[in-house]
Amino acid sequence: MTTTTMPKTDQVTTPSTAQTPLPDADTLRKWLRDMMLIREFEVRSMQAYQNKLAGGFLHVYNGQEAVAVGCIGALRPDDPVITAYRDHGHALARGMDPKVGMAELFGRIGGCAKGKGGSMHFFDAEHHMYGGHGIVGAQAPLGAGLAFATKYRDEVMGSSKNNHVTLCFMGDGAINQGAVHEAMNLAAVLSLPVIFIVENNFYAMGTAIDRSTAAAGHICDRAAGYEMESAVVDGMDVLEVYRGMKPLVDYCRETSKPVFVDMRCYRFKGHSMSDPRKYRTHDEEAKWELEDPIERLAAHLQGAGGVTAEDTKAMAKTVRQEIRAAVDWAKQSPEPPIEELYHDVYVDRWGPYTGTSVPSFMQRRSSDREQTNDA
Amino acid sequence: MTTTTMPKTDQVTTPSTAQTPLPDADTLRKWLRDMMLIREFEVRSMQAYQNKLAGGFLHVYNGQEAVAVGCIGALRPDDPVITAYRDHGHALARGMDPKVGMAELFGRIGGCAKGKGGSMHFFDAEHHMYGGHGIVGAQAPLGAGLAFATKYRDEVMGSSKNNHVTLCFMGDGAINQGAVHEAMNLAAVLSLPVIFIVENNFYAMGTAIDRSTAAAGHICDRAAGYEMESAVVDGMDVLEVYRGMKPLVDYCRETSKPVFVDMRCYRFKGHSMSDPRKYRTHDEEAKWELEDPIERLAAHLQGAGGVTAEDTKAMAKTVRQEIRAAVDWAKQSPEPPIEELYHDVYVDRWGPYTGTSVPSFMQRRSSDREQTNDA
Amino acid sequence: MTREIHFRDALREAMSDEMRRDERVFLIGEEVAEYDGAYKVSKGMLEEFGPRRIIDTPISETGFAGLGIGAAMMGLRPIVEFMSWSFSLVCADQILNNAPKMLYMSGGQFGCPIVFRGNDGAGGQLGSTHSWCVESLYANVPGMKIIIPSNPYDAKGLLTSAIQADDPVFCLESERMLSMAGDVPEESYTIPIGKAHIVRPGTDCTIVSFGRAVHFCMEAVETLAKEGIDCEVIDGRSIKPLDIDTIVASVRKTNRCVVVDQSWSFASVGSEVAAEVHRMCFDDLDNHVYRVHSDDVPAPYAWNLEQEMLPNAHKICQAVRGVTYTA
Amino acid sequence: MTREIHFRDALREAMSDEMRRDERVFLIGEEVAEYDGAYKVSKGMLEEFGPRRIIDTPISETGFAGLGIGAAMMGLRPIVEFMSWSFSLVCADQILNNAPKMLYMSGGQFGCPIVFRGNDGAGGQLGSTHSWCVESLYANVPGMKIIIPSNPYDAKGLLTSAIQADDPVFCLESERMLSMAGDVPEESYTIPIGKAHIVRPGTDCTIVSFGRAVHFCMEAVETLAKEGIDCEVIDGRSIKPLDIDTIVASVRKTNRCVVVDQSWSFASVGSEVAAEVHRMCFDDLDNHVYRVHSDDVPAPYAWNLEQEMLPNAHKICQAVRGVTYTA
Ligand SMILES: Cc1ncc(C[n+]2csc(CCOP(=O)(O)OP(=O)(O)O)c2C)c(N)n1
Ligand SMILES: Cc1ncc(C[n+]2csc(CCOP(=O)(O)OP(=O)(O)O)c2C)c(N)n1
Ligand SMILES: [Mg+2]
Ligand SMILES: [Mg+2]
Repeated sequence: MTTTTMPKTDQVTTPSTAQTPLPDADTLRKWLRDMMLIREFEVRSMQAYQNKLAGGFLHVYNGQEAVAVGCIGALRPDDPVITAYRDHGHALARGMDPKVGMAELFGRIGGCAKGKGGSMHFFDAEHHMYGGHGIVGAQAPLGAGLAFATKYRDEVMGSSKNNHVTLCFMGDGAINQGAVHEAMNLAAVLSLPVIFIVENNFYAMGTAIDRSTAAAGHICDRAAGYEMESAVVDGMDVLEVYRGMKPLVDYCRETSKPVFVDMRCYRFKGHSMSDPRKYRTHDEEAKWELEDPIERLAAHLQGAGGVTAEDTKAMAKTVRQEIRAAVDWAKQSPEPPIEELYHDVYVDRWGPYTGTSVPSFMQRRSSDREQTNDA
Repeated sequence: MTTTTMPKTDQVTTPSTAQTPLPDADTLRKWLRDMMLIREFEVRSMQAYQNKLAGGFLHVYNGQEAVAVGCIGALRPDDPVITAYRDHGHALARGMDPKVGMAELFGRIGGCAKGKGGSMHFFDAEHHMYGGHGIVGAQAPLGAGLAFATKYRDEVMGSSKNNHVTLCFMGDGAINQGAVHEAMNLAAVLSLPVIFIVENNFYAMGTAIDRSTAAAGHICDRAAGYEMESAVVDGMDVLEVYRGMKPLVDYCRETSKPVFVDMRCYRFKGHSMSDPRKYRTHDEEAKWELEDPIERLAAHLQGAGGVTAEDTKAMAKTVRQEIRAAVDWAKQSPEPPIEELYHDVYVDRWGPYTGTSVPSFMQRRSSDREQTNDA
Repeated sequence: MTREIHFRDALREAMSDEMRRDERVFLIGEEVAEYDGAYKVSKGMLEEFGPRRIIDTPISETGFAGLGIGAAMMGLRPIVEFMSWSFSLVCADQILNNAPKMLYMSGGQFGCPIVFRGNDGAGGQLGSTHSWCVESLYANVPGMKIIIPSNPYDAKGLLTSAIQADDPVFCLESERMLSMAGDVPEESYTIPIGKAHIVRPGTDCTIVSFGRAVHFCMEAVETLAKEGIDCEVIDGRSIKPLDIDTIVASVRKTNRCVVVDQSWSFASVGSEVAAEVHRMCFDDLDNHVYRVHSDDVPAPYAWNLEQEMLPNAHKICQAVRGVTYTA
Repeated sequence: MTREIHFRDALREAMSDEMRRDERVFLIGEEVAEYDGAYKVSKGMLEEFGPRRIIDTPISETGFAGLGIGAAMMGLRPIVEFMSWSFSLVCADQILNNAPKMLYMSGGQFGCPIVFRGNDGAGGQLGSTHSWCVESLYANVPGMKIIIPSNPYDAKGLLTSAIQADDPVFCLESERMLSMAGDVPEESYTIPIGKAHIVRPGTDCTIVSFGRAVHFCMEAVETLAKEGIDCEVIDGRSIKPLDIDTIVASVRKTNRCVVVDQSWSFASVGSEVAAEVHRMCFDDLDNHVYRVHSDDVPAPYAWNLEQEMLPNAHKICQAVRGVTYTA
């Protein structure tokens, strides 16, 4: 199966990799911590799910941490990010407090969407995280719209030239949805500063990419149909992700042109919690586990960054504590009061609808934020 | 504007043009007659529309006759054809009686859909004409389905190896609809014998292709994203169309693989009857009118085919008579009786629904055809 | 200052006024810019506002509807024109799953102040793919509002409110009415969304209708008046919120109700009105609510069949005679 | 021979029986083949029928729904599985514009004998994009039929009828019921589409419901029986055609009616039932029809909110007490 092999180096077309300097050691350490945090968050999410603390569908990010961390690491803090339902990693990498993420999974009022969104719908306005979207491919036009809006504010509303870059993530399964193609063509025609990142983990649920996708080995050819720049990037190595993405982000920011990225990676766990993974072999999984992005960065830092194995262990411990604290916090967060049912349906109050309010975690942070509702 | 130029010869990538022999002189004469018939049909349609004999939207085919005639000329008579709303040419080329086409435009019971479909929805089961579809791009998945069905009948239902080829026509505007991309990917993945033919007349209503479409000059690149064979063909010359299409049809029939064709052509009239054509110059129109496909074939035949100018004139006259007769016939066809409102909603009879019946023109032709309804 | 203008001009004035007032407003859709709009609703707007705010698109409804929603999440106020609401089926997921639910799914963080607008209902003989009345299809979904103006004055006022609204609004226009003339103030004004309008007071029967069908009702009441039946005609103006209070108050007075809804009958706006009137006026009604709809068939092309299918004054008269026991 | 099997097995038996009987029948959808179905409805079918008749697809609902329709135009009899009807919004145009109207637009030439099926309604905490009840959204459209089985026996019989039908049929299943066990004959049988089933006879109040909500009704009538209220429960089985005759006959007997519809209330199947019952039983009703629906909000994720939103036995009891003036 062609789908299980890592991209060959000559396939990795990341422009000017050599020229991109890596960030300083502190940043790299932060990335390691972020990846560990995401992993730990997912491990505890799965536990919580099994303990029936969380419900619905749970899609974890184990194995793909380098993608969210490396891509978002190449951004400015106020660049918009949007993704599909496998969204915990992006939210955390974007800066979401794991407490409110966990509380969301538990369906509690302290959650990032007050418990109304759930695992598939992580939103965080303050951190420019535009969701968490459950319908495959449906976020692609939204991503084009975010990019449109940043450009519009620059050009029409006379804001200073912010030149924001929007990252729009999706799975490999999404590229066969019409919505994605319409978004890509629109982004090209309207020259929108958006990067479509396909987290190509070679499977959409139980379907290996070559069973569902023409030209599966080189999906960048689809971008060529829109005269769009593209690159294949090794998503299992956060340094490669950063070195691959940084020039693309810069290019996108400068030219306001869209980019497409075939980001090769692997999900270590099943599609969701009910998936027995019969469609792939243990050998394949074992081979990919050798590429664990966390271990790769840890090894790199131990080699070059002056980080000892003890440092790494200590970091892992802090992260475990932080996530344990998040779980405890989330457990103590109350269920949303029943009134929440009729909150946030409309901004306007009418009939049974009680207007809107910002989620409590954002109220805490910026208590001066304008509220349209006093609930 | 790049959109107004004819494809340069080196762009025309039709495979093995030289090797494809042209059909015999009788066939070529028939093509000339068919193209004349289509043109005359359209001229009288426009008149009828202006005289309020026809209503709704009317999209005429003037200028593109070589496409339908040449493409369908490369088919077997029982290969399925499906297209968009600019469908008169395909229906006539497929063998529809102009009488029933005209009656359809007039909304009469004698029409090819009993007057219930109208100009955009020409259907003719007997001639394997699967419509006439009004929603841009929506016929592309249907086309894939027709191809699927022909293959399924061959492979599963043990019919002899018919190896049908389905032609699925669409406008250049359609390639930005998600439906088309989903259909192309599916056709590639399931290996379906369908040829997607983009009648690239450079405009979708008032929008020149390069204003709406990335990679407008080389839309075959989109097919490359599905590892699909493709070709650019000069759609203003029926001989070129045939020579371009015949090897593709043969390839598709043999390999059961889909093909994509960028068929360059021009619509001589406005998008529909209400279009003032302000988006293009008279010069441009005049230049393209020099490429009139009917005149080109007539000239060819007068040069090589032993057809005199008188022959052509006589043919034009016969065609005019035939279409005039069609108009008269259509005028005399009655309006559909009010009971038709509740016919053909369901095959099953229930509530107000009165089952179905084949249109009268098909009853006449094959009176032994099974009827599910005696109305 | 009031003058007579066409329905399409009224729509344009609402959009242009709001675009002048609020930089966040822009218009996007097929042929809205260089072509001046497929139905000339946006005529001249490209010239005034330029190509950054009046934006032509490919034929990609999912793409540009979604683009609008994304832009609205970031605080812009897009107006998305569908050449016809019939074409909105290809982007149903964007307009029903994303626009009306974003606020809820994000726990109040990302609103969606967007207007989708375009032709709704039968044009002239457009056949079954092009004649959708989407009100009964879409009104089931919470999270958005639906307005359906029946005249130029309402068109300007309602659309202005829609553009100013913080929630998604679907504005259903009728191609058949775009050239209808009516008195419209030059200055900007709003008509509240969710308030019905009593077009004609009467005592014998309440007729509730929406959009273009209001005119069929007005035609019918002329005839009925001659027969001594004095009808009250209510133009709903909005479908969601439905102004049930105004309807109920009227029915409590007239004790009879006919609802005229241009869409198919099953699970429709008409069934909703009927169900709610029965619920709230159970002891007031002299007869059950009568409903006039399009026939439950795909829209035919043939002129005579299409006319027969659509609601008209004749059918309304019969319903009123039925409900008032004067048939 | 009857034995107890699960709802999902009943669905599979219907499909497999028909595939054995009729070569024209095939199954297409996401994960239906190698994965044995996302919810194991098609488990083992790939093995029996092979990859030409059990076909995995890309995540391209517009593509494969349209492919099915094209194949049906040519006389095949596709079964198209949507992993969830929630995902059918991305292909609304294919299933509403093409499938139900092809026969009409072609003047009777091209029918569309196709079945679309999949999970409908709330699963467990799937949030607002994944919890659609499409019945009230789609039932407005003429040209297709809609079935909504509430138990394994009905699932097999109704789906068999659907596959044999010459018209397009939407089959709405519930993920919450797939593991429900029930008595089902081994041999093939059909249940007519458009005929309701009186699940429990009673004298005091008619409760009309569909699909999963029928079980909430049965729970409620236990409680109500203890209070001395004897309810008749009607399982509609089909939504379109709606068996209004059976409903009306019952209401003429009980003089009270509650309709329990899991979808949102506005312009819903519930409003249709209410409107029609009022129309046909105006002189029989002791009270207006009461309706129980999901609350008119996007489906929340949180368990407590979702429970509160959905119809349940408690709400049904209250409605019945209300309609029988025993509240
Ligand atoms: C339109 C639509 N169809 C089907 C689904 C069900 N579904 C959810 S995730 C998924 C697989 C997606 O795979 P991929 O895009 O590769 O993302 P990954 O899970 O690998 O991150 C499917 C089929 C959906 N959510 N939306
Ligand atoms: C989904 C959809 N959106 C919009 C329309 C309105 N419309 C009809 S034809 C057309 C232009 C199509 O142009 P093209 O595909 O190039 O075909 P041509 O008219 O040139 O033959 C448009 C926008 C439609 N019918 N369907
Ligand atoms: Mg994947
Ligand atoms: Mg064109």
